[in-house]
Amino acid sequence: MQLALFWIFASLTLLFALGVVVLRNPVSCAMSLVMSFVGLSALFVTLDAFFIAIVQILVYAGAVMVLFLFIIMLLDLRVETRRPLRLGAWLGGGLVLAGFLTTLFHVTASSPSLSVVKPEIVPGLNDVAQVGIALFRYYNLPFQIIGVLLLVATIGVVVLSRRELK
Amino acid sequence: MSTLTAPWIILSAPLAAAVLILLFGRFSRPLSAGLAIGSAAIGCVLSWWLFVQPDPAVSLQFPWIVMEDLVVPIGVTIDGLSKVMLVVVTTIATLVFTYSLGYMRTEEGYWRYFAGLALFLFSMLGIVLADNFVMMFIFWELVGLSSYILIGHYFKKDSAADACKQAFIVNRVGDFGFLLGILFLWAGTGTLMFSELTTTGIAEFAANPFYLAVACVLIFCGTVGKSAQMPLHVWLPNSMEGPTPVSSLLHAATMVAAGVYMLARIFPILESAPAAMDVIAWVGGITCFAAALMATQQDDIKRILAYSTISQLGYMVLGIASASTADVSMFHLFTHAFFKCLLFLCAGSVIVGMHHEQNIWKMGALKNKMPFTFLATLAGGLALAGCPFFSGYYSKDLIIAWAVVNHPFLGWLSVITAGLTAFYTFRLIFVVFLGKPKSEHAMHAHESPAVMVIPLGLLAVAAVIAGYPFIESRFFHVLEPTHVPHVLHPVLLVLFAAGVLGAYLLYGRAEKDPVSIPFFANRLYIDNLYAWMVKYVQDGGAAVLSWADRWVVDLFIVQVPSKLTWATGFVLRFLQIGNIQAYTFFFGAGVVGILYLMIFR
Amino acid sequence: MPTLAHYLLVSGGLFSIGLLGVLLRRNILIIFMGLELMLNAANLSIVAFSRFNLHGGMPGYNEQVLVFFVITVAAAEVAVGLAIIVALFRAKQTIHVEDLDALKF
Amino acid sequence: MSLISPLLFLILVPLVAAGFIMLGLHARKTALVAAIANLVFTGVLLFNYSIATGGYQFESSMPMPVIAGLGIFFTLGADGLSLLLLLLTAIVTLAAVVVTRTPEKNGSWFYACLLFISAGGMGAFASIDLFFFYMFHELALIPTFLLIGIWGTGDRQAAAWKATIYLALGSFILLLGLIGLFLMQPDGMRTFDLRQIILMSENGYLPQGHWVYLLLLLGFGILVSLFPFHTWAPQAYASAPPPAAMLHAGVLKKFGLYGLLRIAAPIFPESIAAFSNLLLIALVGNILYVGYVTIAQRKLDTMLGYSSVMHMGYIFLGFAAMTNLSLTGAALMLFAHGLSIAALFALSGELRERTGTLDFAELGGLGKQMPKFGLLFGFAAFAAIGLPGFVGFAGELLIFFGSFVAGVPTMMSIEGREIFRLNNFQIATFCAVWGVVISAVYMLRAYRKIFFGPMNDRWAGLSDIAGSPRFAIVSLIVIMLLTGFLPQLLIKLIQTASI
Amino acid sequence: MISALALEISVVCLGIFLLMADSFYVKEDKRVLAYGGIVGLIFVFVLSFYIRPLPAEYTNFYSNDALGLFFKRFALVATILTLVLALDFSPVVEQFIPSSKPGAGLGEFFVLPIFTCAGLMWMASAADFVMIFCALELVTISFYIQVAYMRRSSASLEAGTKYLILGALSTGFLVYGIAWIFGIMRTTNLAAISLNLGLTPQDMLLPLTFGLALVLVALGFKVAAAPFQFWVPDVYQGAPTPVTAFLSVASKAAGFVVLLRVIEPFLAATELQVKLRLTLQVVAGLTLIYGNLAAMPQLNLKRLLAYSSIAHAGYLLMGVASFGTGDAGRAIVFYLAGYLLMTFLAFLVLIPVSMATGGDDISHFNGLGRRSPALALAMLISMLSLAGLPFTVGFLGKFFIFETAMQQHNYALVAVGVVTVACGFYYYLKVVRAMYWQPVPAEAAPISVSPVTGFIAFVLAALILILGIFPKPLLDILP
Repeated sequence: MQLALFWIFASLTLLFALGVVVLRNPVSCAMSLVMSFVGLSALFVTLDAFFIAIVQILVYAGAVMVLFLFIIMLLDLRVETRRPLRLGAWLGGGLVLAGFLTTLFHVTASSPSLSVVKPEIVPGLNDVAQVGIALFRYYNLPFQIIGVLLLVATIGVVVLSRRELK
Repeated sequence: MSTLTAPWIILSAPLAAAVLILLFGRFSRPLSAGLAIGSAAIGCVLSWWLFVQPDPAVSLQFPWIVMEDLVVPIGVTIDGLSKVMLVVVTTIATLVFTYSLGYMRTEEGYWRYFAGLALFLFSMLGIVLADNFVMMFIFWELVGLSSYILIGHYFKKDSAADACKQAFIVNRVGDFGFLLGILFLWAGTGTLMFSELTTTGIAEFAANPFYLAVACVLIFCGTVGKSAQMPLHVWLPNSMEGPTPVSSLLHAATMVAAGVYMLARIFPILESAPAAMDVIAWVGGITCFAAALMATQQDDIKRILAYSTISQLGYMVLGIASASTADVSMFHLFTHAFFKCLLFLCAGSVIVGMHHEQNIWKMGALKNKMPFTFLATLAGGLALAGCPFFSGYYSKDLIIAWAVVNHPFLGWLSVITAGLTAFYTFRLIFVVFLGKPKSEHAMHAHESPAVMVIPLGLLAVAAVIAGYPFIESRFFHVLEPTHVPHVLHPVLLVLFAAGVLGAYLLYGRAEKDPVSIPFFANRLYIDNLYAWMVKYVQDGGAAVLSWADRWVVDLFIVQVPSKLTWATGFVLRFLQIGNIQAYTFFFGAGVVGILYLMIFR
Repeated sequence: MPTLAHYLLVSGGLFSIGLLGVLLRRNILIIFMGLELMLNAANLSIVAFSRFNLHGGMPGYNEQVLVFFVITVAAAEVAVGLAIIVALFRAKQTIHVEDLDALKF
Repeated sequence: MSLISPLLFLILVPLVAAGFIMLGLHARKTALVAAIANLVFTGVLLFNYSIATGGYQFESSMPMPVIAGLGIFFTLGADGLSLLLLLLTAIVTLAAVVVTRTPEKNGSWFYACLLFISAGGMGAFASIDLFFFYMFHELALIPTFLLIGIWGTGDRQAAAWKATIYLALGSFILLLGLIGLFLMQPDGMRTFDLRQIILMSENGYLPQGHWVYLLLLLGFGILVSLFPFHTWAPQAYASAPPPAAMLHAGVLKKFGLYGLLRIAAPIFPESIAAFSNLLLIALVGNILYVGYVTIAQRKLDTMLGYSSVMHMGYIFLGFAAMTNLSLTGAALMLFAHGLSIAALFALSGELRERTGTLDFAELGGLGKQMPKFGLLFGFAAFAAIGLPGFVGFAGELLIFFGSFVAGVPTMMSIEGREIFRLNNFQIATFCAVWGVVISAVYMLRAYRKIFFGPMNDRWAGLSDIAGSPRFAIVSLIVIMLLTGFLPQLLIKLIQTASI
Repeated sequence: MISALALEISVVCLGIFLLMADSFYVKEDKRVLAYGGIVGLIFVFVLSFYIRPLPAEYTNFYSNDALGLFFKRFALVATILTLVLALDFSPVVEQFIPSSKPGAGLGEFFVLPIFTCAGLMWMASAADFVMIFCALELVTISFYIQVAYMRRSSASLEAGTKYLILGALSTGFLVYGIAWIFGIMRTTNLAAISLNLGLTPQDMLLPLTFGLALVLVALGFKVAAAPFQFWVPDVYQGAPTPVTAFLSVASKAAGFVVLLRVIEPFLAATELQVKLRLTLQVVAGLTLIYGNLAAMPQLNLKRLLAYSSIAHAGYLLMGVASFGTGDAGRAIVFYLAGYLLMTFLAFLVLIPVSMATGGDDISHFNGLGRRSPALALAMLISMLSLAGLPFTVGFLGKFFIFETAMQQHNYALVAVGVVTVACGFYYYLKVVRAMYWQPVPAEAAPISVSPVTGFIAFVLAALILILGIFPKPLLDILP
């Protein structure tokens, strides 16, 4: 059951991810990306990371994707005009990918410790609270840095996208 | 004045003169000449004084280089050999210097000339007095320098400029061997002092005669260069481009004899290297014969004498190799110095009288115009040709006798040469002084001034008497060889007569040369061979190497690597294609590469 | 039961697909989507590790905090990135990577 | 051991003078004052140096290390050999400054660059610490680059470019060699102090260091234009303004050989012996190959450039032979060659100034027009080809004698008889002695082509050499003559160094 | 005595304060902000000498060691210098941003480096992968903005886009790599990793290596190591010049600190050590070759400096490849310090010259030696130091690096280094040649610089020379 669900969600995620790469229309790509992220958050659920799953949906499907779509509309992007298929790029990309995946398989296959099933966890954990505690207690300092980062990003977005600066 | 200090004064006086002339000579012609002549005269007087003194027991030295077993002092040797040589050099120098007063009186470069002469005298005396090989080598090179300066006196003439350069370089070739020989001897014995080399030094080589022979042959190279032996004789005829007194002093009487003197100096060592002696004998014998052949067909009065000088030097070298004592050759050196110097000065007198015409075929009938010169030339010529009762007769026949005994082939060759000598000497005399005037100048020739004639007279006397036994015994201890073939002396006399007669028959009234043997006239083509070698082997080779330096060495060591590096950079730049996707691809390739290195290696 | 390796491979696959998008697509927006995929793939790995490496019976919440940070940073990056893309489009009327080759060699 | 060595002034005087010049002081006067001061000062030091005591004197060291972890101290000191080269530097600097004709553009920089080169030479020869020894030499690199590039003649840019990169590469290899030398010392004792390194070597603390030696040889070799790494030199010297060529060929180039004598000779005797054949081939290349290339030159400047390359071969021979005689001879040659090549470059510069060309084909017969020039050139030329009476002859002689007895005597047997056979050192000596002939050929040829023969009417108005350049060149010649008459003084001086 | 954390906090506060001031008070001359920033940063720099040890709960993330402190100061100095450059460069920026009135938009240009500085300081102290990630991203994102800042310059935008995409790509690898390391080691703390490394099961080493390799890729991107350096020339050329300088010095230096901190624990494990060394050697060699060789044909000085920055990354990586024993750490840090001086000096001269001549090609420097001798002298010193000539700090940097490399028997790298040093002479001297050999253009007038710039340039040049002769003061303060 678990395995079946895993495979369903995994293939959902991967297929839609592939859609992002192969689809021509940017809007389709964006939608496919959203679907992939939904699948991904389902995978998070199978891993008992409910908070992360929710955040994933909210942030990505809710915010980031809207942003993407908004920009696509703003820029009025149509279907990618057909440019000649570049064999070199595909070949090169394929080679890089093949190398990367080979290494990944090699690493995963040669480490038996990775082939473990999920251990049982203490039931009834409130993972939002746990994440919150970790975040605000233990990860206080990085959290502050992220805050500065967001400030900088805000400034940047303003500076870069306002029509006329005052 | 002691016998210790006198040599130093003799040696340093010309140096001082040279320096003073260099510094102040250009202000006054008499000053230049006076300094030079004065220094020579001082040397002459002191040399004669020294000659009659007993040999000093010790000699004064000061260290020039002293390091470990390389001990090179500047010191003097006073023994019979050097004393004779001192006398010869200083006396002739004084006479020639004086003669120069007249000869050079209208020439420019007066102070340069006298500075050169003084420098030469200093260097020559250095060779004579040297008590070790390096010191001798030093002065050996310095005479080369002064010879260069003096031959190049008329440096505006291309021929003189080439001649002086050639003389120096050819001498350096000889010195190449000389220096190596010195190195050999020093490496074998650890000393450079003649006194030690000729006594204890020889013993070191008992076990290794081959080594000694090589060393001696190399040393002999110095003689070959300096004394113009075959095959390095080519510079001497060309050196006639210099003023005639220079030819007389340097290239006839003294400097060229330095090679022989050097051989005499190390005679004991040579004696213990018979193989080397054979080489020396052959070089001397062949030189003496070949040079005489060449002399028969020359047209330039000085060149005839130059070849004659080479030939006579060949005799001396042969004499060193044949006789049981070096005094035999030294004796000939002694007489030759006088009569050859005389002949050159006569030639100079003729040349001055002829307004610097040197071709004998433009002269003729000068005996009436220049009677004194004629007589002097006759005296010198007879001495050279080996006429009995003239000095050359005694010394040359002695060498021939030794050569016939010890090296029969070379000996008889030298006998023939004696005939040739008579022939070419009288060819010169007949063409120049007898017959008819063959040019405008010859008709208006005039006798030279007294300052030139007086030295001629003194030398003429010396040329006649220098070989007489009473003089000889004062200076030398020569031995007659035993078992001399009885026919030798008659044959020599016959050959002398035949030579003179042949010359008279052929040239007594000749208007132009009745004989033409291009092979001799062109000096056996040896000069051409050298010219060819210099042009094609040396210069051609050098040009090839120069080309190679640019296009092979520089190309492969510098240009190719640097251009290759640059080109690699240029090509690498094209990876920087500006396209993001290319960059991401390189990025990805880099990731795969690093993963490969980290995971699979 | 899916093992850790399963999750890791799926994550790796997702990462690779994202990388493929970056390598092959010429639209900068879509390249950016590929980059988002890569970051999320990393998140999947982290979460998987957190679930499989228990700390006293609990999943590693430290890991989940990292995921949280990554999501935040990714969002910020998207914001800035999209702002740059917009500026670019305004300046050059294109968001194709081929058209960005004024700086080269 | 004091805090401040008098040697420091030798380095500082030119530097400070260069600084003042750049700040606007009268360039020529300042440079002259600095050069004279340095010469006088060197003379005083030489006078105060005690030959009897020997070794390093006037030592000084900053009490604190410059770089603590690497045992680098700013240590100055001079023994006889260093003093000889310091003297050379001072003499050639003064001569170079004197013969300088202030260029029209940026004349003051010209003097500043010259003084920088001089300071570099001074610093290198006065340093005991190898690190500073190296650093000071490099001080001259850029001034040379600028001098050739800005004020040179002919294909100056290419020449400057090539020489600078080449020299930079060479010095970098040298630096690696020095680092190697540092690292081969036992951990904890590592230092750049030459005295201590030699001490360690004598006491057997240093392992065999073939690689270090080869790096040093290559690095120094490039700096000294060892065959086949010589091609930078002729071009650079031909293009350089004469004072720059004088300083570089006369002083700076000596740095490499000085370094080999100083560092390699006492520390790597085994390595030198092990690689002697390699070095012998290279140096015979310098003497014979470059010698013949010199013969083929058609212009005085390139000819002098090549000849200076060729003469390095003799010094290398002295070094390779590693006998006391040959090493001393090599040191003597450093001094001699520095003076003679400086005089020749000065003269060639003066000639170019007058005629505008150094092409043999165009020149000729100048001896009549410029007798004094011709005389001085003759002196310099004969000094360069090792005529007795000049100090170069003594140097060559010592090298020949030293190298002839170097190595192991070898014998060969022919038909059962043991016969003497030349070893490689002796063969190299043969070649070197032949080189004496070669150098006579090209030098006399040049002399003949420039000064002898009929004169081209073009040159009728040329003025003879006079004034300060004449004084400078005469002084160089007089020094060569004096030391040539009394080489024993220099030999004693050199013997105080432990080479 | 203040807490170490207060340094970054005060920098952030300074940034916020200036941002506020920009919005509310400073309307006319925005350059006041830059001066304010400089003064504030100098104040923080002074503060950095009065810090006390940290409470224990922070040490998991924040390492208050000498290395960190040194690089905090390094970042502060670099930022101050960047602001000086930015002041000089502000007319150009004004020209290239769409603004309603003069000076608009400059405020952020002066403020953003201050936030970057905070990020750099955090990076310098980062002792935990999470911290590394956060600080690194702060720096990276702020650089995206700064690089693309001149919105009307298509070069700037192009550079920004390239940096954005490749930077995000490297972030992806960083996160993915951290995920693996985190997963295997169960901690992100470097000290803890160092402790636990010995206890890792054998079969987990390979996944760990996998993660480490990916982290190295990301850090390699940051320090411009081949083959992840392709962004460098384009981005450096297109970015506003002060940002280029900032990027090439501060960002690179921070990258190296992080690199050192990351590899240090892993070098302790013998099995990883060999692979890590090999990888670093290969990367260093490639970087050296690419940076130096590709620089040779360059004609644009800014681009040349970009390649040179890659080249210097190569030398630094050579030091990193020799890291572990001996003084490699000191060598790297010394090199970086010298690199800061000489690079900023070069940019300090480049900006006024390119503004006066209208371009930043090497040929724009023709005759500078006669036109503005002082500027030319400063550039000369900078170029010679970059080339590694003695009596400059650049020489000592190279000296130390090669010394350590030889000590570690990295002979192949040393051999490559010899070639590349020679190449370096070639391209740096091209600038010298232009300044001194080439004639002055006809209409050239002397180039004027502001007193501040002149003073700073003088100080930098003097420091290059003084530290090149007597490096002790710098060596003493090295960690």
